[in-house]
Amino acid sequence: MSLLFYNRSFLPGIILTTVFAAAALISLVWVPYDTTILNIAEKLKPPNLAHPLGTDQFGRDILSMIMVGARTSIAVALVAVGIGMIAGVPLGLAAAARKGGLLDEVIMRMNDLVFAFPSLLIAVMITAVFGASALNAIIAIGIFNIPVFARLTRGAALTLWNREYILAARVAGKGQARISVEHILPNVANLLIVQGTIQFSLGILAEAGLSYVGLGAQPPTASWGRMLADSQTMISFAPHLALFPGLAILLTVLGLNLLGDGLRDLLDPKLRRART
Amino acid sequence: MRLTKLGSGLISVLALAAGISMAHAKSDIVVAMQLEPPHLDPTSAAAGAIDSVLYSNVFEGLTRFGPDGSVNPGLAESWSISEDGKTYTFKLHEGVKFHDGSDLTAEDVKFSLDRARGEDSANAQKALFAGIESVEAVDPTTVKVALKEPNGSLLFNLAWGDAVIVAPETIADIKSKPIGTGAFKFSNWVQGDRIDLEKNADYWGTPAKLDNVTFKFISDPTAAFAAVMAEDVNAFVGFPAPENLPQFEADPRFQVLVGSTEGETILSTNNKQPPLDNPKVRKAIAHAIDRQAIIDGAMFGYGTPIGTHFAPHNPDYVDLTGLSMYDPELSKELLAEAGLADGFTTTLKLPPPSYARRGGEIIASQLRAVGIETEISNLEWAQWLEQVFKGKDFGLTIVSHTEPMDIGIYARPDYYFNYDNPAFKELFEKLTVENDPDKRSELLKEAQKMISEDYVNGYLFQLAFPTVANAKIMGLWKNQPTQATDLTAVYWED
Amino acid sequence: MLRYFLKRLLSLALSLVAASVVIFLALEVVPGDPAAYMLGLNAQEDTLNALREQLGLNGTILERYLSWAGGLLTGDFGISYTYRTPVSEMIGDRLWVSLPLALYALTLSTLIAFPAGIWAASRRGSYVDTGVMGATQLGVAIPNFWFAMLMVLVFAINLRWFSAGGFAGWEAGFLAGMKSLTLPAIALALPQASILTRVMRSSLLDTLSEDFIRTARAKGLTRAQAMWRHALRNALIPVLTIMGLQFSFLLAGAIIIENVFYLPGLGRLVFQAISARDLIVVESVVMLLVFAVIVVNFAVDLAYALVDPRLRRRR
Amino acid sequence: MSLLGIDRLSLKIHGTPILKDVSFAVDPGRILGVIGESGSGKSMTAFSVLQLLPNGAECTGNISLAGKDILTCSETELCSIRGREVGMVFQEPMTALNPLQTIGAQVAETILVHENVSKAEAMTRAAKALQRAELPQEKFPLSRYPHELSGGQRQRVVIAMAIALRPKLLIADEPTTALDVTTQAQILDLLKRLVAEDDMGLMLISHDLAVVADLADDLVIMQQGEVVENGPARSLFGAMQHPYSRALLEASSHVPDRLGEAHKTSLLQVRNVVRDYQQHVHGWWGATTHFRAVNDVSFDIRRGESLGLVGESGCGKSTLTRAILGLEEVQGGEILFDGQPVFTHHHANKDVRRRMQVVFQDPYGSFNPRWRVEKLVSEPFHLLQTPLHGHERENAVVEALESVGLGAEDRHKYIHEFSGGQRQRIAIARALIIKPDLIILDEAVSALDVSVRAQVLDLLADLGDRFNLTYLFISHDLSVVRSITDRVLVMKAGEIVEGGPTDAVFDHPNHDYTKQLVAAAPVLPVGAA
Repeated sequence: MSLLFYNRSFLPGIILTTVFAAAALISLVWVPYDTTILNIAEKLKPPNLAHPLGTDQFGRDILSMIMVGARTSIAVALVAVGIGMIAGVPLGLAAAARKGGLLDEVIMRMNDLVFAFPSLLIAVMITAVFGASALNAIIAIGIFNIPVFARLTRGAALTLWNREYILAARVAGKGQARISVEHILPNVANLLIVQGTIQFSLGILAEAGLSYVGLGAQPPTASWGRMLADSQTMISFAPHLALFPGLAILLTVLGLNLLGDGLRDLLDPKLRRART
Repeated sequence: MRLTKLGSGLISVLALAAGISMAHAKSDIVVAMQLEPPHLDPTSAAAGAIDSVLYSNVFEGLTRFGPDGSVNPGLAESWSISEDGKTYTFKLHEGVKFHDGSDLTAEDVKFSLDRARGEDSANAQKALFAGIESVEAVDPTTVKVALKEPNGSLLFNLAWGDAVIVAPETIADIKSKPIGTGAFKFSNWVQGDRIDLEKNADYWGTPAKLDNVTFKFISDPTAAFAAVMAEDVNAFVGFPAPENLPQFEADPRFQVLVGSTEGETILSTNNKQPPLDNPKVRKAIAHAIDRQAIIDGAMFGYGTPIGTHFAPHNPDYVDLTGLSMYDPELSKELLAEAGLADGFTTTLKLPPPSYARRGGEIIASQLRAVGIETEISNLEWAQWLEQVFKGKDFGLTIVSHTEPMDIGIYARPDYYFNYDNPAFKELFEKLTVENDPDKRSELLKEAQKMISEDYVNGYLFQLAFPTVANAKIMGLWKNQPTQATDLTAVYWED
Repeated sequence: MLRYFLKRLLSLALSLVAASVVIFLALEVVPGDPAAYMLGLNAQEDTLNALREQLGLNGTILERYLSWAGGLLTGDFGISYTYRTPVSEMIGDRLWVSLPLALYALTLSTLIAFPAGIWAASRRGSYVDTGVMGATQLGVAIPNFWFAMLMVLVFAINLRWFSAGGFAGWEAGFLAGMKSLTLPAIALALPQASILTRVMRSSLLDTLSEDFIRTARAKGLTRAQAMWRHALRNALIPVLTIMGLQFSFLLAGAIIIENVFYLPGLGRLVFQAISARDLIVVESVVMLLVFAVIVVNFAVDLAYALVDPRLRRRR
Repeated sequence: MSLLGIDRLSLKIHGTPILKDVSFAVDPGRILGVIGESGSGKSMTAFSVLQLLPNGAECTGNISLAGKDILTCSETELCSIRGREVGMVFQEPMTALNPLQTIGAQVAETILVHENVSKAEAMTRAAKALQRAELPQEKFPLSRYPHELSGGQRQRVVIAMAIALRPKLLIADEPTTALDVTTQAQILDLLKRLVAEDDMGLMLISHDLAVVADLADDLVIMQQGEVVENGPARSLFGAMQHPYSRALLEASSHVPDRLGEAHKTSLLQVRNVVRDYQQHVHGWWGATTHFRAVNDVSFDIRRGESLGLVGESGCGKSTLTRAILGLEEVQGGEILFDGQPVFTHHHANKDVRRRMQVVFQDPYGSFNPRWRVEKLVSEPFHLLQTPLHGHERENAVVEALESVGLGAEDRHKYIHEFSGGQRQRIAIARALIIKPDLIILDEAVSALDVSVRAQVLDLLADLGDRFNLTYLFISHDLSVVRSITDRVLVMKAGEIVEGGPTDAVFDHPNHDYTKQLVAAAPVLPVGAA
């Protein structure tokens, strides 16, 4: 356990991540000011004692907005990662189990196809069809995550399929599906957790980007990307409007990336052995 | 250290290079606006952006709007109206030439008007020409327009950008190469960026004072602010971010003109969707809205409160804001009377402009205070047209009706807000055939009251039209009686 | 090699067909009538019908797909619903902004990433390494549109070194054109440069721990010689992959950045086209971007075969 | 004075002692064999000579090379020594060459780094060096890339690189461990010839006593970073002093005691088995090529006997194993276990399979690192129609562990808590748990150090007798096969070329290939033990 705290990436990573996750969770039950109530008279106040991060163009408390926005960002990115994992991991496992077969080929070609559409293009198309919403942002980011996890899982599973313990399991009469679940999955879990954090952070960036161009969460849902978009015209006379949501994105993504790096180091048995 | 030196050296070289290209002679101007025209034929699209670039600059009609909204002679130097009010005879200016060198004749006028009202016309304002029975070219400079019934607003209608005169031989390419009669000639269009015009040396009227005009299209409000601040553009008409206007006002480099428009910004309400079909509910909504908060919050103070669908600068305007004062308590009572003491939920669909998006958030918050929940969805214009305007699938929406004198839409029961009142229709039919100015004024006032008392829509404010320009530019229009950026009289002060 | 090339070409063609079907079908179900948008609030039904006929919106789905896809093959992308000009012309104009922008950003990112990555790897564990890696962590985490906003605030509004956006046009001179692309390219390049630096560093470190580096050192090569002569080229292989992927991210990322700087590129075109329901433009631009991604990845595959003799024979 | 003198060399890496007071010398024209099991510090000693040590390494003591004190040399001086005065050959020929450069360029680089000559001249000299390493230009032009060569050929390139400048000292770190036994013999011959031709000193590092015994003039035996035995090879083999070296020698030539009661009845019958692979060239629509891995193989295993199957890598041993285990379908012939086919209707015959088990080579890779021993060992229960539960299951696991010499408590541990030898015991316990008739040992002791290997072989012999097991013992190592099998089959390129009683086959081989194998196999000097 103490090892965790000597890792240069893990500690700052987990602290930043916890702070923003906590902010999101706390916002479910309490925020300093209700962000659904506008107070035009209080608009565009710079940071002060009552509003530590100031107020926005509608007089809402920016700290509260960032807390609620954290909820949106985290929810969108988390569900998108979930979609990617739930669909991608079984596909990757199946492709690896049937390496070189038709199933593998079909799965990988479909992956290639999705990979040809950068997530923003998927979002553009989905928005064109269904309109902009947080749900569509989730779907766009989620779809893009599927091949990421499928490829990662397949690649890692392929090397595992060459391990002798897989052969031992086959000698014990176990089928491909059972082996995939019992032997392969637990051994790729570390990789998936690490990649999951990375995709999580990418998801937060993507959500912010989509909301920024108006393809993401819609009002009154608070969203960091939209806060930035809204603040853009006021950046010259109310820079705090743009500064804090931008910093929130930066720090959350930074935290998750550091956490991912730290986890990779900590979960990698090779490195762990070298260190102990 | 070396790197920094090199970097700043490079930057100064770049700055120098760009500085040369940015230097404008005093006879050139770069005018920015938000929307780029989809094409350049004002007679076959609703897009106001086409008129914003071309109206009066490149294309002219028989009559034209002045900066104050008055209707003045255009290509027609004079006209006479028959006794029965059914025949108008226009006398065209002599020696008017199209930019391709051909002469403007009465045949061109007949062609233009016939094309606009024809069966297969793609004119967006076909209704303007509906009353025309026939058009006849009497001689090369005389045109006779016969009406089915007398129409008091024909001269007004003919001043619209949709009624400009075009030549039949240039119609095929008009969308990319507009050939008009105006003081400026079209020269170049870099799609997605700008349109260039140049002075028409052979103009029939007072020649333009500028040699070259560039219209630049900057849809993003931030970019707009930055472009003006950086003086990349000399003027921005219809500046999209009212929050930045105080900064420009405080800066001696700029002048800010806040003009009025024909844009009544309203909370359009679906009069057939329960519970909004109940006038009490609509009244409750009207009293739940704090107009000033919306003007302050969404428009940063720019905008005039309105209580009905009529432009406040119009002499016939009646201030009816008193009918819908901000009174949330009354609003709650009215809801209770309507059997909705616990409130209700409806949709609020918002098109892209910031007045709608920001206003929508504020209205949603104000309605929530009286117990009405709104589900906001932000729509692109095309979606808005599809869902709201055409599909009538909405509860509430916010939109600015920028057509001049458009109270007639309340007489159309199939119009998107589904207001079906026979009394109003009757009133409006009377108005259409009435030629007497006093009686017209009377009828208009009555119409304003009727829709206000029916609480058809929530009447919010008259859209302001801010123009930010270099302090030395003179002759810009302040108001927007129609969508136009008339640069024919604009010049640089020394 | 030829056989490998032909097979990759076939699979490329299949990917393109699949992508075109996906794009067409996805946008085919889009609600919204381009004709209604074009004619506006007061349009009448007969006018709308006339326009729809004119735009060729009345065929069956299959007919419309075949005519669209067939057109793509001959470089005929159709006629824009709203601009009424050939889509290929519009795209051609926009490409002269988007493509230089992507290349500019790619060049910047490479120019930053290669030295930084090599520097960090060669001083592994030192303050240089920590510093470079810390900087790349920030570079990866910073939302590039936010960074772009800050750059506009500082360099365009306050310092006025650059214009806040817009494109001067190549006819204004190469320097002027590049100048208008500089801030956008920096904003686009920053996260990519950070990623590439990290990839470069870790790939180089991986290669440096390979047996053949030890062999080279045993021959009498200094650490630096071993790195430049043996490690670098081997380390480039994964870097090449990432650069290929990045090109697509740069093209797509440009959609946002072009909007921040209001550059008349493909990204803005696609947004304008979406809001105008100009489906044929949306389809064509998305198809073009996807085409670029697929082709670049194909080119990267071929580049491998050139760099790596192992692939040359095995395939 | 010696060519290389190492005097009281100690090495610490990040403070952890690796070498302690290592002293020995190499003379010109002589071969010094350095022997040790894994972790003995033999490779680190070699790297100390070149000063190619990992970060954080600290050397004390003295290394003198032709009078120069290596430990006080600057990095520049070291660079000029490496490659010119000392050449080095490594264990892994597959990865020791830069895959992106031609072999010519890589050999020429040794010359270019040290001598100011033209590229063309360097290439000419590189060709000569390759020629000396027995890679003639006609067959192996300079323009070849490493991946176009086999492992043995690549090792020759590495050797050519090392001797291109005719260094005084050549260090070979396990140069043949990764190679087949016939290739190994050729490489060793090559090294011996080069030493004689150039009057080089050779420091030959190996874990295999037999490999070195043939070749070395002098021997150093290392254990845990210390030299435990040092002296001329000839006299040393007769008179080992240190208990460790004696044990090592004993273990290397260990023959376990077996009763070896073979019945007359056949347990497994392999009849004309053919196994083809389809190789996908690219994707599933690409053209496929067929590769025949096993071609018309027939043999019997009698109940209770221990049958050896020897052959070099790629000869089809493993494919045959998988076919026997019913993991893959054969394209021709049949495999009968106790009269029943192992594969029926495209599925493995479970009745048969639960009577066969297997032990694999890699003690690290054959266990799921995330499972406890209990679960690992009991995995074959999956084959039973009525798997054991609760106490019965636990008892079975304990019994299996105890029968391989492990404790009952070990069942709660994870696999990384065990040494290589212990893991192989667990693998055997896993094979035993469902009380099979036949156990296939696929290179089961090849990865183990000699002393551990001897213990495991004893265990196998003991278990075979106790449970009346039949073994199919697959290995490339002739001495191991000889020590534990009754009969042996020799396999080459998918076919069985020779078979018969083990001693008869090895003492009087008939087939050319068997002769070659037997001749190539390194053996300890007679009477060494």
